[in-house]
Amino acid sequence: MKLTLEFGGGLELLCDSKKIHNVNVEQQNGEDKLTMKDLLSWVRTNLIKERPEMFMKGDTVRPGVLVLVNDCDWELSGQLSTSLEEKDVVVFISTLHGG
Amino acid sequence: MKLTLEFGGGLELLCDSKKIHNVNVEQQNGEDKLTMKDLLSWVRTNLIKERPEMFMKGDTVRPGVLVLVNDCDWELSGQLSTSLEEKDVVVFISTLHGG
Amino acid sequence: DAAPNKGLSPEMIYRYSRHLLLPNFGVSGQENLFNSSILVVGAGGLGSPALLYLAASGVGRLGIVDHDLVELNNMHRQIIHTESYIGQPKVKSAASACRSLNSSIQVVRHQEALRTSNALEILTKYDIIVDATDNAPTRYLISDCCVVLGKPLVSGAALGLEGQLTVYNHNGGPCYRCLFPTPPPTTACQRCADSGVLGVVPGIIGCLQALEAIKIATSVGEPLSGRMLLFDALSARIRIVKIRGRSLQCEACGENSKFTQQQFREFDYENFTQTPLSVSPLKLKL
Amino acid sequence: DAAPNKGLSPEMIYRYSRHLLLPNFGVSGQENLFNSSILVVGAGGLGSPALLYLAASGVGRLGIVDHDLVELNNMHRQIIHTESYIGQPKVKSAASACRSLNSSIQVVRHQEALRTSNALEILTKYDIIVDATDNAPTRYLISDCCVVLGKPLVSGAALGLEGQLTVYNHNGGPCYRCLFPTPPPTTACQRCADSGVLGVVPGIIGCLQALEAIKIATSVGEPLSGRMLLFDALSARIRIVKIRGRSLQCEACGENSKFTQQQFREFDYENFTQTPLSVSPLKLKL
Ligand SMILES: [Zn+2]
Ligand SMILES: [Zn+2]
Repeated sequence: MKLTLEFGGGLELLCDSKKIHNVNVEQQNGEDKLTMKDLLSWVRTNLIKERPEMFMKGDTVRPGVLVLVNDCDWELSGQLSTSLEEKDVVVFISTLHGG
Repeated sequence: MKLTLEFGGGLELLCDSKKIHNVNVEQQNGEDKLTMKDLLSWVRTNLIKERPEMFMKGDTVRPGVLVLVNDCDWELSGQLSTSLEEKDVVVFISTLHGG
Repeated sequence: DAAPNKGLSPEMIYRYSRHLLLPNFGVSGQENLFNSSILVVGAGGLGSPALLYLAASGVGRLGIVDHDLVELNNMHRQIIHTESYIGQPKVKSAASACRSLNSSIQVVRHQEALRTSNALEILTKYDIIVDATDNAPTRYLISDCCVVLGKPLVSGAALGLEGQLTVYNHNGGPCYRCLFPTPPPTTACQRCADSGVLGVVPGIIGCLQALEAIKIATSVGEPLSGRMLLFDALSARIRIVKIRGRSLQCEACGENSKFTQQQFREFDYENFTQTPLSVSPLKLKL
Repeated sequence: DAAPNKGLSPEMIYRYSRHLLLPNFGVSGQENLFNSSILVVGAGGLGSPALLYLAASGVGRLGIVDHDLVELNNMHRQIIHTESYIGQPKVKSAASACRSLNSSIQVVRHQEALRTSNALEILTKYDIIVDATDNAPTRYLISDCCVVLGKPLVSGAALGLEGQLTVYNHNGGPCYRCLFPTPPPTTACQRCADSGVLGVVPGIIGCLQALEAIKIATSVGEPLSGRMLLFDALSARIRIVKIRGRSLQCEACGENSKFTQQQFREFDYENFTQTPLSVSPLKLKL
């Protein structure tokens, strides 16, 4: 499944300072469905190069990270259970405090 | 064909000061295809309430109006001959000079 | 506590004529602005343009909270301060700049750090709060205080080459805790002093904060509530995304929350976020 | 004609420390900025924040062109000017504000209206041009002059509750005439004086102009060339759209165009657009 993943607010530093990743994610166990839970584990394995604890805590993102699926907060689509479709855009962004 | 039309930069004043119009445009002559040329004539008949010369000149938009089909300048898709598809977003915006 | 309700003087009609001509704004917009009061917490990178534009636009009473002194290394982004104010309180410098732009409004100085002991008393005097601060505990403190007092909060942040903006606690929208119930690890809370910031990035976000505060004060347009603006200066890309609504489970604003003024006063924001609320003003070491 | 090439002094290292910390900017970004020269045409609503942020950021030589006087009815949006400068030249007021923010840069005053007779001579002294003017003929004049001289142009505009921004004539991208080969009818050219403008809208666009100029001066990031930003303050919506490339048929920059300095000097922009290049400064009638 082809997806566009974007990292921002400093999270890009965890994956070679690259903000936009066009990726092709293989579905797990030959299933058709890919959920955000599957994607998070794929990202952790394949994209996060350092300090994984700055990206995840337990089986979800760490506090202070917003997750957006097609410009929409994943809280509105079911968080970890959100189903992804071909060409979806998923943004991971760390909240900023500076001024 | 369902389209979203947006007017900006003062052009909204020509259509009841409403910027966003969700419209359903009937194809001409029973054809499947709808081009920007067809849409312009539809807009002129159905949406423009006053001063049509501020919107069109001849069979195209007047100088100083940018036309965007799905966030892309219509010069890149063939201007009047651009084919439209279901759910396309067409923006008409007048260039501003103020500061 | 609002500014005295009165119409526009002939001088004000001339000064604000470009606002009065706006069909969507007009005389009632300008009068609403003049009868409103807005508090900007932080006279730094975000507060500089926010304060200048709010003062210029004709907000009737404009409050400024800050405890810092102007430093030379602020000046690449904090355009409200001039070199002649280096070493003096930011509140004094910012208030003077606002008054020199617009002597017809009231500018109130709060030269102190915002803490649980003074926040209720200060914020209650204003209609709208602008969060232009630079650290996590103060952001939770301001949001909770706005929830307890029922005030809309225009929240901006900038770091590096990125900025973020939203409106909290307005028209049934979420508060800061609805989005971030658990504070981030302290290692994730970079500050401008550690990581740097391109000066004009908080400039852009601060201007947008002034705009949102003006929209709320005048009931003109759709405020950025339930939406968040994400700005990436490097690629010149801007996303406006839909965020969650008010959370029923929110400890501050949720349905069953009993977060009171008393609890707010006793809440330990430094312990909650494991971060100090403010560092004391640095001594200049030039 | 650039500012003298030299490294950063210890004072500059302290002043710009938040820039130097930025991985994408750093010492070379700051040095590039210090060795660059930027001209802002217009010290009004767009020019105010653009000039303040360019001065604060450390542009080595900053030029200002304007022939107008500061008026009270400018002050709702032109935050670079203070009440004490009412009736004085905007260039004088703006230059003084820039110097008080940053005494370590060179600020050059051009107290005159830009015309075909002086534009080549003025623009040629700068690396990057910022169009912060308010009328159609001047926008064509500046773009053509930038094409003839091969200078990048950061163009912003604001009116009512909307703003627009793009970079012309940069890296093979289009010029103003590529987009608008024929001038609009004069009835379509509203000015802020006729239609009004919410003060903070040019504030936001002017800040974004400063950002784009800084990105070009430092070769950091992707400038907004071949793209245009459309801002709607009322609904808090921002579009960044893809626009056409350089037009082969463009009369200014096209392949077969022979638009020379001589032709530029003789071109009648007022007749072309049926609009005067500038109105003389108004007398105050308070
Ligand atoms: Zn809440
Ligand atoms: Zn051209």
